[in-house]
Amino acid sequence: MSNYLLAWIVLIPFVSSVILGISYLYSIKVKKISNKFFTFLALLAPMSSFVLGVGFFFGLKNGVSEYLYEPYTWLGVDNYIINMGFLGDKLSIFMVLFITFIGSMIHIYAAGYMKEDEGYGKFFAYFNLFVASMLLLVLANSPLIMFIGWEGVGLCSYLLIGFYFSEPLNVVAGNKAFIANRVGDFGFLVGILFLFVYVGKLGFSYGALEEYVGIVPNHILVIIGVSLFIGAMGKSAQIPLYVWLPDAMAGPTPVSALIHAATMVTAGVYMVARFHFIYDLIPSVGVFIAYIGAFSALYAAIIAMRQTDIKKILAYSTISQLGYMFIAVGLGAYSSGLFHVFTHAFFKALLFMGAGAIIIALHHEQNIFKMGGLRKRLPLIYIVMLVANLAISGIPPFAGFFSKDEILLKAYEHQEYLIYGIGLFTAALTSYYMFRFFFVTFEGKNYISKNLEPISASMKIPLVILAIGATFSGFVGLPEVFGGTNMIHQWLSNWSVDSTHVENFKEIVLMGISVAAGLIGIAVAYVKFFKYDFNQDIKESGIIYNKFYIDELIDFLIIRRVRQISVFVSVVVDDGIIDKTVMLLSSGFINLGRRVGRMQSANTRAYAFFMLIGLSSFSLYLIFKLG
Amino acid sequence: MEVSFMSYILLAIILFSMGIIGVISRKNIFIVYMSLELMLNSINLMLVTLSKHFGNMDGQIMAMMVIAIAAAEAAIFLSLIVALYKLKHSINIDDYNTLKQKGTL
Amino acid sequence: MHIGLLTFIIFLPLVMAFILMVLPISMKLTRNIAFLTTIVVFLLSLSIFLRFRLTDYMQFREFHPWISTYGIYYSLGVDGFSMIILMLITTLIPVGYLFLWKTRKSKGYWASMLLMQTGVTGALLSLDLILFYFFWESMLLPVFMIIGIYGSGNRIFSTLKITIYTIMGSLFMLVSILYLGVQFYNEFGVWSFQLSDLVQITIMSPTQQTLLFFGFIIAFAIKIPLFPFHTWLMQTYSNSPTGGVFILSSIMAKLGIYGIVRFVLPLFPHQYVEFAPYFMWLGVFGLIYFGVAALMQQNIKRMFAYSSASHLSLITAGIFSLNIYGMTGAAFLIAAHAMATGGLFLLVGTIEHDLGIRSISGLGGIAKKAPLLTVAFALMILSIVGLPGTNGFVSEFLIVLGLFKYNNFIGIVSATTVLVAASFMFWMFQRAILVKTDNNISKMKDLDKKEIIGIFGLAVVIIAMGLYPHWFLYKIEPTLQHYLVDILKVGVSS
Amino acid sequence: MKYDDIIYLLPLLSIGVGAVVLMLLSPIKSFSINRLSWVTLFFLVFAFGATALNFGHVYSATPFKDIFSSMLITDTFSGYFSSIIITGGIVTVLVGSHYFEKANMLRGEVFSLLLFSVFGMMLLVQTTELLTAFIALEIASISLYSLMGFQKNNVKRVEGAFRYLVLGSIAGIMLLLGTTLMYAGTQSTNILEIAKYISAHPHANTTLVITGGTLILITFLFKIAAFPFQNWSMDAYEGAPLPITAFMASTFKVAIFGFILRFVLVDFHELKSIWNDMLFYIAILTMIYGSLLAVFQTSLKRMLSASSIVHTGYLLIAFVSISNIGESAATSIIFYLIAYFLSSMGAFGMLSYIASDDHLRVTYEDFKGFAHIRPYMAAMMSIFMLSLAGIPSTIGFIGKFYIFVGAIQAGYTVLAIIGIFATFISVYYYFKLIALMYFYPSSEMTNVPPLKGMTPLFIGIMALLIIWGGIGNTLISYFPGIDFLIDTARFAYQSLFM
Repeated sequence: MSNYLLAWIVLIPFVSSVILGISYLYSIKVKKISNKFFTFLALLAPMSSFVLGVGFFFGLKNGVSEYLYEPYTWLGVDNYIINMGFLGDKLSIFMVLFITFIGSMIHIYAAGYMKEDEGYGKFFAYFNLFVASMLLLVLANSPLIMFIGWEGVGLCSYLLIGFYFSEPLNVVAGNKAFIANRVGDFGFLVGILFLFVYVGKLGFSYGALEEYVGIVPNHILVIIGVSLFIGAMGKSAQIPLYVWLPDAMAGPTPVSALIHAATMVTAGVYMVARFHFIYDLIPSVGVFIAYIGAFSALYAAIIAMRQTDIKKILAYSTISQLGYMFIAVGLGAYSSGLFHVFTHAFFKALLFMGAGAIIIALHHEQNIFKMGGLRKRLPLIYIVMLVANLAISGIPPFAGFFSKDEILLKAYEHQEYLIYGIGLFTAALTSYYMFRFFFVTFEGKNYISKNLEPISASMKIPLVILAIGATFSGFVGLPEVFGGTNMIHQWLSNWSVDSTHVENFKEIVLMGISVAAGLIGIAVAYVKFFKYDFNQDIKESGIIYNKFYIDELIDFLIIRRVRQISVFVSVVVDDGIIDKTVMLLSSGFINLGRRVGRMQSANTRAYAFFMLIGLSSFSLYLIFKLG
Repeated sequence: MEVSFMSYILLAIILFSMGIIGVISRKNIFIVYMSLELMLNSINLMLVTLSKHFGNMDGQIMAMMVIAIAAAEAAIFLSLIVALYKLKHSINIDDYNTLKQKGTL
Repeated sequence: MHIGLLTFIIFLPLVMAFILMVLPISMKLTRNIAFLTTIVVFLLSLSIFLRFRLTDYMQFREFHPWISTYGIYYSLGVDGFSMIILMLITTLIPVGYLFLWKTRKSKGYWASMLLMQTGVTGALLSLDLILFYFFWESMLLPVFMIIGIYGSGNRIFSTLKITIYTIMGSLFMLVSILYLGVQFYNEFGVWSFQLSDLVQITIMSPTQQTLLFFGFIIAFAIKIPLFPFHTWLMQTYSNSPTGGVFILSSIMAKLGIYGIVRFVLPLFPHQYVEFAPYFMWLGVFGLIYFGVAALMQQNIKRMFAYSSASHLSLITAGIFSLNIYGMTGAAFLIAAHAMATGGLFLLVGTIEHDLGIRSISGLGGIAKKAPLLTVAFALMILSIVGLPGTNGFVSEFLIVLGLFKYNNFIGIVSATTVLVAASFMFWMFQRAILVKTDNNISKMKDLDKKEIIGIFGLAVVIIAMGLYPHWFLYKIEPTLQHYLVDILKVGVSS
Repeated sequence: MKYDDIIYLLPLLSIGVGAVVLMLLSPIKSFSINRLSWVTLFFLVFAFGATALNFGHVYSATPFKDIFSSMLITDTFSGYFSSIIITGGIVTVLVGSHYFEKANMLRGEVFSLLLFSVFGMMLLVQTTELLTAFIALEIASISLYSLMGFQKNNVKRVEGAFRYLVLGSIAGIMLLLGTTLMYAGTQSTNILEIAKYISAHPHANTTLVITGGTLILITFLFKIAAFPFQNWSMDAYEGAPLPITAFMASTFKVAIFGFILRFVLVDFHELKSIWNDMLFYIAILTMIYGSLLAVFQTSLKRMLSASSIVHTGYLLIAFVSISNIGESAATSIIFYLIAYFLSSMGAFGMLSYIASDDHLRVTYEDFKGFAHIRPYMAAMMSIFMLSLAGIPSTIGFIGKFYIFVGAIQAGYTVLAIIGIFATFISVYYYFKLIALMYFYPSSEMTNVPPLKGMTPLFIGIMALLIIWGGIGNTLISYFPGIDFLIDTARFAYQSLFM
């Protein structure tokens, strides 16, 4: 594979999105264009990128260390040169592969999901723009270029969340997402700038940074690490910047599947892995990250237990799963984290798409307690959702088991027993709330009489494919215990630190414990909800249900205050003080003039007297002058 | 008896001051006018004295010219006074305040 | 005696304006000819851009005696810094015309626009301080006319306010200029107001220099405007017609910055370096202050007024950051912000043209009626909030980097620029454009062909400058390096 | 050489003769107003031509030495000022004939009186002898008094004239007293001889001369309406009919300056620093007082009168700096005078032309939307306003430029700054008019005079001159530019010392 094709991986979706956008505007302004055209363009892009990605994959497999393509100097001031560059190493190609794969799946799914929507073309324009930005994010070879993609995905999520912009709520959610991301980006930018100031002049590609990062003083390095992680918090919805993700469910379901499950939210994890050469030098920050991850996982899981909106449940589960990934990368087990990213992409996309199918089938009903008994009526969905649930609950042999268990193992190996405990507990919670949702939806008694919307084939196919993926993708990282060779670790050998490895027996015990945790959760859910009938409806209140009132708190503490300050500044300070002063000066002068005007009294004698005063002052002056 | 040069000058100065004070203090326009004439004539006196002092006729000639000018001024002055009286029916100089500045505080 | 290209660029609009005013022709014809004139000027300046050599000294010099008794010369020239602004002006004005096309104004409007162009370009290109002052003042009159005649609201008051306010500033500058000239005379025995001569004055005490420095700064600070001198801005922007506010925001304000770099920097390098920190802080303060103030504005133009004030403060911080990054970023942000703000004001102008003047709460749901306008609007906003991939990001990044270079803390504070603009711009976008309300916007029309050409041409440039900034930057760098190394004597690569 | 002497005296003579002729012609009924105005114009133009004969080179001569015993001197300086004064006369006649016709107060005498005052002023700038100066001043003033009070039935006119007369004659008496003291001190009233005397004696023994000079200076300050002596001007200017106001405000001021410059430069060039401190404060006070007065006026006429006080202040700045930088300061005064003359003459003239038909348009408010009815007149008016405000591209700016540069050069930066401040204030009251003319929809206005005839043409020419004086440049095909104006002023100055 020749290097310049790297650029095309990004360019193809970008170009297609531009074409889509223009032709969409054309179709609404001038004459209608059929959806087939849009579908063709839209699906072409991620698939062809995927093909290219595969090509590079094999290239790397056959021993090419890395691909690098730098078409032009993006910005060159003084001795700070930044090239527009694309780096295809094992990590980025790994990301490219699953982004484009999952992306294509979701494209196919969306083609069915959105087919009635009049914004069809626009949707895919945004979608491909998103894919392009995401690919740029992972393929960039310097933080600044990465930042272009970084903000690009933020923008796309804004656009897609606010896709139905006529309703205020969606747009507000979009704004919330964008601003929260911006807060993160602020941190990210600060981090980049610090790096730039300290090592920028020696080159600003990852390679150069990795080479010279040593010259950065340690305390600065800590600042950099933390600020970069703040960026990750924003993108990957960790405490405290997670607030946007649940609201982001306002967007169409494929959006949630693509952005808020499979790809964008994992950007933070990728970023930390990408900057591993920094975090390796500052393990303390790593531990901090791990703790943030752990608490996010726990916190989100707790909230998810009481949610009734199907997509909200999934959203919180996403946050929780991302927490796991950050535990891993925080502890330096980047490959494990990325492994979880990989598996999670499958089952979470699957979950969302299944949920989407249910929502479509039930005429946009999202409250799980208004569903029930869907097992018989949507068998396919039932099966795939079962797979997905088992996967996320970490039941072997499904994908989630291997990755999650490996993360817990790493936590244990690092003697971070608290994190391990939290992880374990969260695992139990996870399986509980997932199966709560599962049982209620599929086994629940409140039979919905109204006939169901049929689900098109283009939605079913990707479901099946992903279900298979969710089942078997875990075996890619089969632990040595089971005689497997952990391919992920081999592939990402630069990003996998081999810490003190526990002996096999202990490892198996730990596995057993985590599986048990999962099973306990399922059992509880089974007891509570399997035979659940709904004479009394679920109580929708309580601190957990209201997400610990965090949104209200933010609104009260920050947003309102800022608005008050704004009014104060513009009304009191500007108009009240500054402008008033200016005006007073002028009017004061005019009034002074009016007073002085009295002297023009048209009284001849007064004038004469005035002259006399002048005369005498002159003579006095002369007397002094001449002595 | 011989009156000294300075005393003429002093007289002239006194007359001049009277003139000025008259212009400022008196309300009757005729008296104002007379005070002006008084000032002029005090200067004439001064000039004549000077010409006597220097022993040439320049001062006298100047005085002549001044008187001529004064006559011209007198003409215009009186005509204006007449016009003003017709309009204002007053010879109090303070009554002529049509042109007072408006809009003052 | 040869008359150079710059003279044509400056005076062609003036001549055309007089011809058009005198000839008894219709408004439409006047408009079309005026538009052609701007196109011609654009082509002329484009030829300059292409023939511009990559050096730091003045090019395309023109030099003729004007008032030889006092050594005042008609001397023009362009260097990297003024060239990018020249390109900016000559590119933006035709775009503006495309948008003002449908406004049913009288001939005088178009004539004033041409006059204004003459004033602006003249001020931009003149290297003699008196000549500069000459254009600097005379570019005010057309704006005075445009706002006063075609403005809205309490236009007369705000017109007088801006005029007197800015003239006050420029009179301070005049005193300083005259004082410099006299000092030069005292030292060298000949009169001259040439910039290149006045920089050689050595006999002035630091106190004098500081006073003169502020004499200049006040004039430019009012024009920009910097923090305490900004109150004219809001009223003027909200009352002035599209053309006027377009010119004011995207061109004249930038000339304030330009003036600082062109004149204050070489004339008072010591003071420039000495006071740079204060101005950096002032700029960053203004960035946040105006940004916060913009948040709750009800009138879109007023909000944009605050927003551009906020950005201009950032630019000011950039040019005072005493390193190449900040200055390059400032130069780049001048262009970027001019395009974005100009575009926004033009778009708002079309909305006003269709719906009349409304507050933000009176709009809404425009996106459905006018998707093209919405897309253009969004693009401009993205450039304003400095989204990577637009020119806004590159420039803001460079400025913040420059401030970082100076001091980490101020750098961090200034990095909030990524938050400030976004916080109110998107909110406004949501309320005014996207969300459907029950306001009657039936009269709203989408962009017509001319406007599409204009605004999307602008958009393409914005994106191009975002994706390949280097191509636009490398021509100005030598000049700025020259300012820093040769004039300010501050180390660059450190 | 008699022939040259006649040439030199020709302007003065022609004006004098013209005045007498017109006085004789005016009673004749068959001579219509129009014809009289043409005759007047003829004499004025003739005089102008006669003055123009000697343009372009520096000369200085005392014609008929034996007759006038060098009381009269004609040099470039006097030529310069005489041409300005004559131009003022021409504009006044042009504007006035139109104005008086409407105001039905036009008699032949008006022209005669006008010529007499022009004669007086020309004599004033040509004399080198103090008593002659006094007589010339009185000739000019008295004919002005009578012009002002010509409408006997209009109280404003008569009252204005009266007040001006009373105060003016006091001033005249000051001049006379000063002359007397000088005579007492030096036994002569001829400037040149007094100058000789001063340079011959130390300061201590010249107390009388200095006192006399001070008194003369006070007269001058009175006539140009400088601070403690300014009160009359508002009333006189408002009282007088507009053309006469224009004539007084611009032309008379020029003449006075012509005289006092000669007096100070030639006679007191060694002593003039004595008054500097006093004049310094007077200049400041004059500018500030004028600004304060002008800023709140509602009547345009009063505003212009007040602003003329401010312009006096500017001139005084240069007058102060004379003692440190003689030539350039004097030149700047001479230049500024013509700048101010053009601007204010144009403004007043235009005002009177507009206001002549119905005396409705006197305040700012009355000019709302004027531009939409008479665009070209509004444009001219704006040009005059801009020039008065000293906005670049008008001659007013160049004039201010010289004055302020001179002040700074002479070390009076404070004066320059205060002058700038006054300029800044003036922008307000000048631009207000422009704003009102342009920014309001056209209100219906009763019979605004059309834009045709000699008068607007001439005013238009003045407007063009103002622009040309502001940007005039040898670039434009070597057409004489600003440099030309400055050089003329400098020649005028140099001719004083020949």
